[in-house]
This record gives sequence, structure tokens and C-alpha cells, in this order.
Amino acid sequence: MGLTLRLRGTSVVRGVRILALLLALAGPMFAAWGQDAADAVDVAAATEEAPTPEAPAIDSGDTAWLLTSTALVLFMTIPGLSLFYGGLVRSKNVLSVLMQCFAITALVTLLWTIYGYSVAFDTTGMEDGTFNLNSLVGGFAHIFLKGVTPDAVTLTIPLSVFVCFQLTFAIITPALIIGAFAERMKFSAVLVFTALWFTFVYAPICHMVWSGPGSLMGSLWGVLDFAGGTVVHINAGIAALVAALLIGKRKGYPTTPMPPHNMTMTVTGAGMLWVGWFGFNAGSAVAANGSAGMAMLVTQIATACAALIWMFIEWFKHGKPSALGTATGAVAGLVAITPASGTVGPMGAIVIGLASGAICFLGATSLKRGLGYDDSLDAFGVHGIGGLVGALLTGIFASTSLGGQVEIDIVTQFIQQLKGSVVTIVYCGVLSFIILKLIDVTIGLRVDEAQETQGLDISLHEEAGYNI
Amino acid sequence: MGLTLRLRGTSVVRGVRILALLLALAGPMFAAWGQDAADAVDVAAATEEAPTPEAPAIDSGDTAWLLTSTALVLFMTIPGLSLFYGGLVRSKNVLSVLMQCFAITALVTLLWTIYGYSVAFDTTGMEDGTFNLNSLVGGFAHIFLKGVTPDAVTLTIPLSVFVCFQLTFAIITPALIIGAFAERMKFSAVLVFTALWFTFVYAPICHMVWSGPGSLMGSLWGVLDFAGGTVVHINAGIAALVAALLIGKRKGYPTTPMPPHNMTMTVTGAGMLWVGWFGFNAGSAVAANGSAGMAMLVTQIATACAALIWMFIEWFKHGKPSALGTATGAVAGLVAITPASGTVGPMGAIVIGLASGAICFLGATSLKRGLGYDDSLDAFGVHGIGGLVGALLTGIFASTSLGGQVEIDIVTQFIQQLKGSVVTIVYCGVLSFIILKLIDVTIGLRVDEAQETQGLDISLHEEAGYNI
Amino acid sequence: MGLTLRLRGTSVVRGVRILALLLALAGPMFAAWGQDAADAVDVAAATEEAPTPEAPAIDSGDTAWLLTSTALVLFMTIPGLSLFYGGLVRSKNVLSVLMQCFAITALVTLLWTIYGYSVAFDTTGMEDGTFNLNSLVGGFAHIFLKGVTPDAVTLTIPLSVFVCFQLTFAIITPALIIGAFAERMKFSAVLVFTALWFTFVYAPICHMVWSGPGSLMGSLWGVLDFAGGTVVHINAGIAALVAALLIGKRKGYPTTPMPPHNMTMTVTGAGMLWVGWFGFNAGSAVAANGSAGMAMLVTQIATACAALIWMFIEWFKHGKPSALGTATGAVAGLVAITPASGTVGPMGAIVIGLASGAICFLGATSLKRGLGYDDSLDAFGVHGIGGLVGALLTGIFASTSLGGQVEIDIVTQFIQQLKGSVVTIVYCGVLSFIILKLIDVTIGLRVDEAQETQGLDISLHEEAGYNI
Amino acid sequence: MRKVEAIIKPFKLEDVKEAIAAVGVQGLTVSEVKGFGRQKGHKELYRGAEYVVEFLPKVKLEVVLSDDKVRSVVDAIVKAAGTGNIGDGKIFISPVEEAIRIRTGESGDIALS
Amino acid sequence: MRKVEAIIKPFKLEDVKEAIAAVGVQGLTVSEVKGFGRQKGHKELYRGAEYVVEFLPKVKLEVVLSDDKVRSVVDAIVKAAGTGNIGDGKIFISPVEEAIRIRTGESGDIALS
Amino acid sequence: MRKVEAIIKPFKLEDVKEAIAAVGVQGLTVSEVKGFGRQKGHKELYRGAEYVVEFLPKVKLEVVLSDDKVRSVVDAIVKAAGTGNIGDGKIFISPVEEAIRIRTGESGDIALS
Ligand SMILES: Nc1ncnc2c1ncn2[C@@H]1O[C@H](COP(=O)(O)OP(=O)(O)O)[C@@H](O)[C@H]1O
Ligand SMILES: Nc1ncnc2c1ncn2[C@@H]1O[C@H](COP(=O)(O)OP(=O)(O)O)[C@@H](O)[C@H]1O
Ligand SMILES: Nc1ncnc2c1ncn2[C@@H]1O[C@H](COP(=O)(O)OP(=O)(O)O)[C@@H](O)[C@H]1O
Repeated sequence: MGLTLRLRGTSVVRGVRILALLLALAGPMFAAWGQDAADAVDVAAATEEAPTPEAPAIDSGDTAWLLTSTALVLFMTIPGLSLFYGGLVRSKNVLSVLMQCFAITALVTLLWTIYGYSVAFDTTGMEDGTFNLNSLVGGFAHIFLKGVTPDAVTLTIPLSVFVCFQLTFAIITPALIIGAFAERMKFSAVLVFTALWFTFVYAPICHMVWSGPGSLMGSLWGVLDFAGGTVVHINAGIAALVAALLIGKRKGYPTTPMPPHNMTMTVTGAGMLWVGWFGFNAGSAVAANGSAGMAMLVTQIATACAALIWMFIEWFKHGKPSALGTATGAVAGLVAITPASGTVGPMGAIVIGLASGAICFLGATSLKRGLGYDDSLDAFGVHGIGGLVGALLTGIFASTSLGGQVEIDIVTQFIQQLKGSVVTIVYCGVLSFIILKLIDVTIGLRVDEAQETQGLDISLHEEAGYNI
Repeated sequence: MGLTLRLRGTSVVRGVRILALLLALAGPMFAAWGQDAADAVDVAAATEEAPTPEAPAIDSGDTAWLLTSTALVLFMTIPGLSLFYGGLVRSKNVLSVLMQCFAITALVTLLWTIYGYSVAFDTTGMEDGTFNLNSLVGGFAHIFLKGVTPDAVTLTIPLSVFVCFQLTFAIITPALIIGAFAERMKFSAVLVFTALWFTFVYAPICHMVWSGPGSLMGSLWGVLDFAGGTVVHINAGIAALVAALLIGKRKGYPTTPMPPHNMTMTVTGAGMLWVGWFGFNAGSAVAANGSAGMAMLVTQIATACAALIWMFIEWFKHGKPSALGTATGAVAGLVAITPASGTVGPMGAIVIGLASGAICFLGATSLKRGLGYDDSLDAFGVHGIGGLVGALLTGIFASTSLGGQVEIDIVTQFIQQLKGSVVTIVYCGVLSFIILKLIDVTIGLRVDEAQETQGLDISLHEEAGYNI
Repeated sequence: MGLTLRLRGTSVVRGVRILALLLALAGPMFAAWGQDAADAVDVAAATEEAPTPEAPAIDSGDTAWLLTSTALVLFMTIPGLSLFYGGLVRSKNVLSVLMQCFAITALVTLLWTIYGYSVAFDTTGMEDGTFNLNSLVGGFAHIFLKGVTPDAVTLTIPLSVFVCFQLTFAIITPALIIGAFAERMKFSAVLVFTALWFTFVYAPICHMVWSGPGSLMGSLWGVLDFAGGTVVHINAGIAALVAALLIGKRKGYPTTPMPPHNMTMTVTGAGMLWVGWFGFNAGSAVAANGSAGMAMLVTQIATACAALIWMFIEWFKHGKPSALGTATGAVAGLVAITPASGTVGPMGAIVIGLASGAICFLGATSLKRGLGYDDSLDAFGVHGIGGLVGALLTGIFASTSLGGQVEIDIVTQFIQQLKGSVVTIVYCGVLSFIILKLIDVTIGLRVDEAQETQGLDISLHEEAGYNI
Repeated sequence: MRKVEAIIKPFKLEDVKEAIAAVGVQGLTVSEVKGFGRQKGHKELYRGAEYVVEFLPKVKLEVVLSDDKVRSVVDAIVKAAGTGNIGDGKIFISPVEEAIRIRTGESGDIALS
Repeated sequence: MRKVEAIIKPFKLEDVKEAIAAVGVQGLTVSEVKGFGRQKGHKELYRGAEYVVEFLPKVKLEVVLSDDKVRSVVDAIVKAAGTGNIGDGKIFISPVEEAIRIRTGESGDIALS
Repeated sequence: MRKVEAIIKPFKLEDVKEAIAAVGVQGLTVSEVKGFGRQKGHKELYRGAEYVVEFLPKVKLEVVLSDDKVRSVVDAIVKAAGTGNIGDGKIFISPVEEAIRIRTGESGDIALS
């Protein structure tokens, strides 16, 4: 009883501390609220000078597709990814995974609204061909979504749709990382990590790649990343690796087998990821046109090839093809085709699919076992490695000479892709390390052994996944 | 054996009685069939004088988005809501919940086709600024979907799409109510209740709010209800409360704990509801434009805020944040932003989200325990209360002075919102009571104690949810 | 130990043999690769002479809807159908079903890319009004998706979208068949069957119905098949019947009850199928217009009627309405309305729904029990019979005189529908038989008794569905 | 020392547990079982085909206790688990020679307290 | 009075139940268990890593009966449950002192009939 | 012949199984049970309402063995299953009269080897 109370007391204290930390983070932003409210009348006017100078007209078809794509990408995280990951853990931890995906969705949405969108996409101070601070990170011109009014337009769609679409990318990226530290990280640590990593890693990298003229990687270096190979997958994968190394192995790993507790969830989630990815990749055309169609087509092809190759490798190596292997292969293919989806042709897709399936197989098996870290659900093995394979092969197969859609010199482009990847790896690696260390020494990263044994569902959330 | 036969006999008799009741209800409508078939040739002509006088052109983008939205809103009920609710009951009743959602979907579709659409949306006899009978309810000009031809157009979309889109709202509303009487209502009673409630409550309220110029609440009073705070959520919530009070508590409630039997289903369903709600709210713009985009954006923001606030309240109050709490908070936010989604801005969304999360938390906990009714899955606590919070706050945050999109006087509008809500509460409350009482004295509302103990799956449907 | 090794050895050998077979099949196609790569530069040029001579403009709204529809139809297979089927088998076989759906998705995608699309839709050599070889099957002009570039257009959408949309139909058709031989077919046999059946049955039938002017059934005979009653459902249903007869009953059937192991999966899957079918049917309008809207509307109506009628028949016959029955009824309605969805009106939809629900009920119960075959998940009973009901009734209710949209002579059209169905039944029946026999005598169709007893999950895939 | 095993209806578990605790027994072990007896199973439907599920869900309680408590525990179970309907279940009593508490290694009646 | 416990292969449950019923025993209780014995488990795959599942699913039957029926029940089980393969299972016989029918309070052999 | 029954914490199963195997016992049967004892259950949350789950997941091991092995098996279990914390579980020893191997029909100690 006393014990319970004390524990609870501690949790409350923790809870308060977490909130404080989150608020401290968001604090300065709140200052802007009053001002923003005051400015509300100018908002309509402000829109005129927004990201789209010539205020082009909305195309309802493009808008329809982007609205749909937004729904599809959110669907990838909840319920898609949460089912895929949730099925892979032991039943005592299933809710912790679902909860993390859900809470990350909510938290990132709030942060995106307050300042995230601005930090990622504000173009104030950017100039085509010029490197300056704003090539790396956006300003605060759009905090609290200032300027995002019903009439604001970007490209051929309402700005509100663009903001929402991009938000779903910002949600799924930290959600992918949880695969690395599943079954042992504190929930409070997950929230703080998400907030900090989103702020200091995701938003800047996103800005560097996608914010337009003057951005470091996308514009100055010409890195091709159609739908997020660098921004989403390499980024999440590297953070996952760092997290897996820092937090350490699960108790019992690798001697105790920890088979997936519910493979039907995992295969269901994989299917949802596949379907949702159509929004991710084809939506990245930001239009309902031939580019979107091609992106969908090559996504389908690469995914199929990766699933098949993983399945056959398992079949040859172990004598049996497994559902988990096939589903994992599909995800590897989806990851790898992501940066390439707007620029390669069907044949490039086949090669990227086969390559990523085979290489990620090694990543999730030999490499992991060889190096001995516990990347529980292979967030690095699939997203990190698959993202890298995709980013690099994009530099090759985007070339019109290989059925792609861009007139590039393969060698030059390959080097640019490599440069983009390395910068992302280094930046994300270092920052992720600092953030995780910081959390570790303050509130602590990992639950205690008793909690880990009991399972996070009961110990952190006082709920059981199943009472069947 | 004898017992079995007798029971079965009874069931057959019941079955027949139910069908008879349903037919009796639909009976008069069938008379129109012949006539309608005869009129079939005139249909094309009839369309000219249909709801859209100047026969504007179809916009393919708007149509694409509304087709998608229709799919999304159906997705909210099956499988979304059915998973959300199904996971919350005990495993012996899971199929009864899934079955009710499924059967309601089918039944309402048929009734909508026969007369529902007409009663809800027929504008015959309506005049802008004039109150008459048709301000309250539609006529029978469109029974059997007369006039709904491939060429008929409304706004910028085919009339068929509008009919289908609105149907999905008519489906989910009664499906929400089942949360109140889950685990103890007869299946036959659920069907009859659905048929009567849809006819005498949903269709008129829908007409009063959304049928256009001359409608009582929407047009004459100027109640703002973009996507159904009044029509769907207050309406369902009040019916749920009345049903919970009338049918009584589940055996063992509240002394026996009745924890959710499968939280993974519930969290999955919550994710699907969130995604599907994009169709619900952004689809209510009936176009793929800035209004739809803004609706999606504020939906996302309010939902996130409500989920977070519920999570943190639990964390402070109980020492642990739960997945069910977070998911329920999200639904509360979705509910509350619904009426507001077309008129408020991001800041309004934040406030509505926080308010609804906090107030629904009280509704589903203190209020329910205080008053002692057994609203099993918190249909009233979340939809009734969340709907009310949303309806009222819409009257405030829709104002351009608070970042909204409408030039309103806040006090006036707030009173209008209150008026609309009160009328809905009273009308729905009284009618729901009458309908339920009527069913109780005829075929009976509740299963007997043995059936409740055995579980509805076996006793009513002769099926088991799981044989794992 | 020795036993294990031997078994495994055998599996490896099998694996190699399968791949060899698959490659042998695909082999000749690979020859084209080099040539295709060489031609890559001409592709842009080639597009000009592609299936759409006057190169009409893309409509972004139509494109948006088709992109969405593609996602919806893929969603029908993974996770929709795989959940629907997966829940119906015993828990020891659940993964085998999910795995088969997933692997079929991947395999058909690859084959479609290599030659399938070309064999199904290449119009080289076709002439309106003329019967020749190309009325039956397409040529190889589009192998490796030659000509499918970002700029290629068909109707009002990018060709890439059309290719992808049609691919999802080619995926779900063989996936439907697995219901007949679930719980006992070798995985290797499933793959080889899929490859051969897709090549020699699906692609030609698809070509005969949908490839345009000069095609045997669609163009020369005027068979109405809007969304695949013949191509998808009769086709899959007949193959299923042949497979059920050839492979024999499951061990223990029908004496041992084999109840669904997880009805929540099945009902969830049914809901997903319903939602996804909107893409299937309304997407088949290949535009976001009134035809699409009407297709969605009648799909909804017929499905509801079929679900209700099945439910009431069970209620009368057995005293209880079951969730599985209601869900199965819905699927029967979806199947039957498929060929009719672009041509019938609401009243036709009601009749088709009621008829298919009632007749498929007989198919899945009396007929199956009477004839004694073990169509495990009623692939024939629902898809074969429902498809036939739909194909024939389309010939009646498409008539404008019955509220439909086509000026037809009912008798003539009915005979045409019958002709189309009979040809499909005979062609598919004979070919399916040959393919299955061939597999049986080479690698064998069926697992051995020990494997069947142990369950396919462990014996073929070395995985367990659940470790809860 | 005796073991009292009771097969009861699942929804009676809570009541029985409380009745046993009330007579001063500290521990018990519960498992989910399926019972076959006079009480007949229910029918289930599978796509229009009916079949009978013969095994009914039951709960098995196992309590090991000192001989002097057997009578009162059995009485408590009979009272708490009875509904008067067929299928209420059975109690079986059998000898146990020794009990050991793992935590401490204590054995005999003391291990049960 | 004796308790006959049998650990058998799951798919033999139906046969064994019928064999037992055939020799005139009215009731039995069944539970799902996992067995570890000579029969070796199967391998499972987890993303390319193989591990062995050592515990195999088995079914445990418990029948309490009067002493005179023990022989025939044991014979019935052996016949019905045997496949001749390793892992067919075991039968254990142990003493039971008393049986009580909860519904009626009857005890002794009469509680079993 | 004796039956040794042990109720242990689930995560100790692997260790205990190995300890038992180490002292030369070939077979055992395991079931999932729920325990009620001194160790208190955990709280759960249900939409802001707290309730206590009193039954804790435990694993029950049953091993039937010849009398001479009882001591060493009990010792092995105590050693392997102990954590020193409340809730470690109990061991019960009871008499078994006969064991039969279904596959061969062998009975007595030989059926256990
Ligand atoms: N001889 C027996 N051995 C073991 N378990 C038994 C025996 N007889 C009955 N049971 C168990 O007791 C339960 C109730 O028995 P049943 O005959 O249905 O009703 P009642 O206890 O009222 O006579 C059965 O479901 C079964 O689990
Ligand atoms: N000594 C034992 N005590 C309890 N259960 C046992 C014992 N030996 C075997 N079992 C049970 O019997 C099952 C079958 O035993 P096993 O040695 O695999 O084959 P067989 O019965 O053919 O010798 C085991 O899986 C286990 O559940
Ligand atoms: N008298 C008993 N009869 C049967 N099982 C018991 C008995 N006492 C305890 N158990 C089982 O042993 C488990 C552990 O007992 P508990 O009192 O919690 O801790 P400890 O063994 O450390 O004293 C319980 O959960 C229960 O399953």
C-alpha cells in the first residue's frame, strides 16, 4: 500500500516534471500568442505575402488527392505502424507501443501547430543559390500557423492542406524510431525525446531538404528526395540505431526468444502501411498528375520485389518462407523507393526493390547479430539501411538513361545523394545522441528491471492489452 | 433439448415479429414503388427541377473528394467504431457489438433509400425566411431516391454522391448510441430502435439543420453546425443517456470490474475514427477547397489537444497515463471540433480540443459515477458532452475576432448555438424516451439474466468471438 | 534432428524448384529487358502512339479519384480480404492465409509489370467489329511496362494510374480463390498456381472483357461488366470450385466442426471489403462523375439488402441471426452488384442485393452440403454464385425501363450476359483444372497429413499466429 | 494436508474467492478449463450450418490447506458457487503430502499460511 | 475414488472424449497445457533468426471416477489417444478422497454419476 | 511415485525447466494459471476509474516422478524459481499411484523415463 502510494507519488512528480519540460520547451512560443491574436485581422492580408507570391489558383483535383493523401499518411501511423510494431512485441508491452504511436501523433501535432511548421517551412530569409542560416532552419514567421488561412494557397492546393500533409510526415518519423527502444523505454522519456528530436532534428533536416529555393540539401546541393528517404527514413533509422545502442538490450535478449505476440496484427499493419504509402509517395507529387501516378506505380513494383526477394532468401536459407519476413521485405521496399518514387521508372523500381529487400535482410539479421545491439523491431535495419539504399540508388536510376525521369549525370548525382545522406547521418546521429544522453541523466531513459519484467502496459499505463 | 427448441421457437417468433414491425414501418412507402417505376422515364426530366435549380456543372475534384469522404465516413463505422466499441466490452459480447454496427449500416441504408433521404433532404415546400412544416421535416418527393440519376447535380457534385455521403452520417449516428446499452440490449430491440429513431429523430433533426433555406435551425436560427455536432453527436449522446437510464445497469455494474477485453482493437478503432473523421469534417465542405483543408487542419489540432489533455489529467490524477484515456480524449476532441470545423481557426481548435478533453473526462468519470447510470462505453459522456461543448464553443471561436472565419456577434451566436442544442436535446430526449418505452412494452428492451451472463454472442447470435 | 534436417532439405529443394518454375515462366520475358532499356529513350516518343491516340488532357479530379480507388482496391486485399479469410480458418492456419494474400499481391505485381499488363491490355492488332487472336489476348507491346511514362495518358487519367488500378484487380482475383483450398494447400503450389492462373486465365479473360474495341466479350458481344462480375468473381469462383474438388476435403471435414478462430478479424475484414469496394466499383467509372457516384450508391444499397436478407433468412431458419451470416451476405451483395454497378438504378440494386443474398445463402449452405465438396471459406458459394447472379441480373436491370442507364433489349442482353458467363465458366474451368492437375503431378498440391494436423503456420512458415 | 479442487461456473469466481478468503485461506490458484458433463453445450452457427459446442467454459480452483480447514472451505464453495442449475460444478478432495514456500523454503502447514 | 489425468495430443481430444463417454463416464474437465518431453518442439523463424519452441501444445483431461471404472477408462484413453508416435502422452492415476456436486451437495460416487 | 506441482512466476519458467532437466527428469507439463495470495495485484485504469486486478499470472508445472527423485527436483525448483520476493510461489507434493505411457502402454516408473 505504502509502496503503491510512493510509486504513484513518484509518477505524479514525474508527470509534472515532464509537462514542465514540455512547456519550458514550448514556453517562448506562447509569448507569440497574444501578438498572433492581435495580428489575426492582418492574417488575410498576410497571406498575400505568404510562400506563394503569385497566389495561383487552387486545383480541386490536386486538392482532393492531397486531402486523401493526408488521410492515408495519418493512417500509416495510426493504426498502420502501431499495429505493425504492436504485433511484434510481447503481449505485456503491446499497449505501450500503441500508446506511444498515439501520443506521438498528438504531441507532434501540437508542436507543429505552435512552431514546427514554421521552423520546417518558413522561407523568410532564404534566397536561391545563397547559403545562409535559413538554408538550415526556418524562422518563426508562421508560429501558431500564422498565415494559414482558408484562402492561402501553395502550389495548386490550399496552404492548410499542405500544412496538414507535411504534418503527417512529421508524425510518422519519430513514431518509426520507437521500434528501436520498444519494450523498455519510459513513456515520459519517449515524450520528451519526441519533442526534442522533432524540434532539433526533424524540423531542420526537413527544412534543408524540402523548404525550397535556398535550402541546403534540396536546393543548393540538388539532393533528390522525392518523398522522404533522407528526411524520414535515414533520419529515423539513425536515431533508432543511436537509441538502441544507448538504451541497451532488453532483459534476456538475445538468449530468450521474444517472438511476436500477434503476427496477425503485424501483417495487418504491414498491409496498411503499404496502402498508406500510396499517399506518402504519390501524395508527394503535391498534385494528381502523371508524376503522382508514376510514383504510385513504382512504389507498388519496388515493394513487391522487396517482399519477394526477402521471402525467397528466407526460403533458401532456412527452408521456410515466413510471413514476417515477407511483410518486412515489403516495408524495406517501401522505404527504399520513397526517395526515388518521383524520379525512377519501372525498371529502376525493380532493382531498388530487389536491392533493398536483400540488403535490409542482412541488416535485420547478420548485421544486427554481428554488432550485438538490440534494435528490437529493426527500425534501423529496415528504415536506416533501406533509406540509405534508396537514397543512393535514386542517384543512379533517376537518370533518363536508365528509364528515370531526370537528366542527370549519374556519378555527380550519386555523390550528391551520398553527401546528403552522410550529412543527415552525422547531424542526426550527433543530435540524437545528445538528446538521449540529456534525457538519461535527467529523467532517465529506461524503466527499472521490475517494470520491464512485468511489462510496460501494467507498469506504465495500468492497463492490460487483452482480457480474452 | 425441449428447452432449446422452445427457446429457438421463441426466437423465430421474435424474428418474424421484428420483420413485421419493420415492414409495417416501411409498408406505406412500398406503395410508392409502382408509381416510382412508372415515373422512371420522367426521372431524367425530374432532375431538372431537383434541389439544384441552375443545374451547375460537376467539378471532378470536388466529386473525387466527396467520393473519398464517403468511403472514409463509412470506414468510421465499419470497421472503425465497431472496433473501438468492440474492444471495450467483455469478450463474450464482442460480436454483438460488431453485429449491431454492421446491421445498423445495412438497415439504415435500406431505410435511407426508401424514404430517409427524402424525409431528411427533400426541400419541397421550403421557403427562405419562412417557418412551416417543411422547416422541420422533408416530404416524400424523393422516396426510393426518385430523381437521383447519374446526371442529377447538387452544388458541384453529382447528387448520387451527396446522397451517399449523407447516408454515411445517418449510419454512424445510431451506431454511436449502442455504446450506451452495450452488453444487454436485445438484438431485435436494437434493430427496431434504430429504424424508429432514424425515422423520427435523426431525419427531422438533420432536416432542421442541414436541408437549406427555410430549415428551422440551420437557416432560420442560423445555428452553425458544419459537420454534425448537433445532428450527429448531441443527438446520439442524448439518445444514449436516455437509453442507459431506461435499460438499467449491466448485471454486476459497478461492483464487478468490466475491463475492456481487447484494448488493441479499441486503440486501432480510435485510429481509424481519427482518420475517417477527415472525411466527416473536411468532406462536409462538399468541395476540395480551402474550407475543406482548414476543416482537416483544425480537426487534427483539436483532436491532438484533447488526447493530450485527457492523458495528462489521468497522469496527474492517477499517476499513470492510459491508452484508453488518450484514445478517448482523441474521440472527445473529434466530436467537439465537428460543428466548428468549417468556421474556427487553429487557435480556436486548440481551445476546443483542450476544453472538450477536460470536460468529457469529467463526463465519463465523475458525472457518470456521481449520477450512477451505466453508459457502458460512454456514448453520452463523450458524444453528448463533447457535442455540446463543441456546439457552444463554435458560437465563440467561429468569430473572425478570435481567428475564425465568420463575422458574428459572439453573444448572439452563442445564444443561437445554445438554442439549437437545447431544442435538439429536448426533442431527441423526449422522442428517444417514447420510442424506447414503446419497444420495452412490446418486444422488450433487455435480454434475460441468463443470456446476459452467458454473453450476447452465444445467446443471441450463436457464435463465439474467439476460438484461439 | 535428422528428420528435421531432411525435411528442411526437402523444403530448400522445393524452394529452388518453385523459383525455377517461376523463372522459367518469366524467362522469355527477360529477353526483352535489354531491348527495353535500349528503347528507353524512345519511350517518351512511344507514348504518342500509345492506347490513347488523340492524347487527351489529364483531368486532375478524375486522376485523384483513380489514385484513391487504387489504394482502396489494394486495401481490399491487404488487409481486407486477408482479415476476412484469416479469421475464418483455425488459429493454426491463420498466418498461412495472410501470407498467401501478401505473397500473391507481390507476385502478381511483378508479373503484371513484366508482361501481365501487356497481355491484358495491349490493343495491338485489335479492330473494332473484327474477331481475331487479339480479341482474346493482348500482345507483348507493353512488356516491362514499355510506354508507361509520366506523360502517357489514357481516357482522362495518366496511363500509370490506369496500370496501377487494373493491377489491384489482378491481385485480388487469385487472392479470392485461396478461400477454396485454405488450410491444406502447399505454399509453393499456391505461388505456382497464382502465376499460371494469372497468366493463362485472368489476363485473357480480362482482355476479352475490358480491353476495348475488338475484344471478344466486351466489344463484340456487348457483355456488360462494369467492374468485374465476370472477370473477377465468376472467374475466381469457378477456379475455386475446381480447386476445392481437386484438392479434396480438409481432414475431419465435415464431421469435426471448424469454427472461425477469430470472428472479430472476419467482421473487420468484411467492413474493409465493403469500404474498399467503393474504389472497386465507383473507381471503375475511371472518372469522378455521376457514373462513379451512382456506382457507389447502388453498391451501398445492394450490399445492405444482401446483408439484411441473409441475416433474416438465418434468423428464420435457425432462430438466430449471426454476424458471420450478415457479413457474408454483405460480401455476396458486393459481388453481385459489381458487374451492374455502372448501369443499374437504386431499385435494380435492391433486387440484385436481395437475390444475391438469398441465392448465395443457398450456395454456401445447401448446395455445398448437398454436393459435398469442401469450399472452405465459400469462395465459390459467394463469388462464383454471386458473380453469376450479378452478371445475369445486370442484363435485366441495366435497362432504362427498369431504372437502369442503358437502352437495351432485356432478352437480348440477358442472353449476352449468359453467353459471357458460360464462356468464362468453361474457359476458366478447363484451364484451372489443367493448371491444378499439372501442379499436382509435379510439385504436389497438398501438404501431408502431419503438416495439416500441425497447421500450416508452423509446418510451412515456422511461425505461430499468436503468442498471447 | 489436502487439496480441494473445485470446477465452477466462471462468473462465480469472484464470489467463491471471497467466500474462501472469508474462512481464512490466504492463497489459491485458478485456471481456465473446459467442462463436459450433464450440462449441455450451446449451438453455434457457421454460415447456415449448425454445430454443437460440447465443452463449456469453467474455472478450476485449487486450494491446498491444512486438514482442519477442509470442511469449512468446501461448505463455503458449495454456498458461493451454487445457482441450483445443472452445471454448477464439482469439488474434489485429495491428499497432499507436503507443501513448500519457494521464497523461504518453509514447508508444512506454515508454507500455506 | 481415483483421478485419471491424461496428457494427450490436442487433435485427439474429440476421440478420447467419445471413448470415455462410451465406457459410461459422464463428466470430465479439459485444459490446455504445454508439454515438454521426448517429443521435440519445432523451429520458428523471426526475421531470419531461428529459435526452437520447446513446449508443445497438449491437452490435459481430468476425470474423477469410482475405482471400478479406472481400468476401462485408462484402456479407452490408451486406445483412442495413441498414434504410435512419440509425444502421444501420459496417463497418471492418483487417489481422490471425496467428490461433491455443488448443485446438490451430494458427495461420494453419487456426485460423479 | 509422486507428483510435484509448482506454482511459479512466469518469467522463471525457462530457468526452472532447465534446472529440472539438469537433475535428470525428462518430462513435465506446464499450464498458465492465475494466482491469488499474499502478493497483491496491480491497479488498472478504466477511463479514469481505478480497479485492482487481484489475480496474478502464474505458471503451474506438474512433474510426475519416482519417489527417489522428489528431493532433488524440489531443491532444483526452489533454487531456480526463487527471487526472494513475495509471490515466488509454492510447491505441492502428492501421491500418484500409477503412470502409463500412451504410446507403448508401459506403466510404472518406466513410463516416466
Ligand atoms: N467425473 C468428473 N471428473 C472431472 N470433472 C468432472 C466430472 N464430472 C463433471 N466434471 C466437471 O464438472 C462440470 C459440471 O458438471 P455437470 O455434470 O455439467 O453438472 P453438475 O455438476 O451440476 O452435475 C463439468 O463441466 C466438468 O468440468
Ligand atoms: N514426468 C512427467 N510429468 C508430467 N508430465 C509429463 C511427464 N513426462 C511427460 N509428460 C507429458 O507428456 C507429454 C508427452 O511426453 P513425451 O515424452 O513427449 O512422449 P511420450 O509420451 O510418447 O513418451 C509431454 O509433452 C508432457 O506434457
Ligand atoms: N493454499 C494455496 N493453495 C493453492 N495455491 C496457492 C496457495 N497459496 C498460494 N498459492 C499460489 O501460490 C502463489 C504465490 O503465493 P503468495 O502468497 O502470493 O506468495 P508466496 O508464495 O511468496 O508466499 C499464489 O499466487 C497462488 O497461485
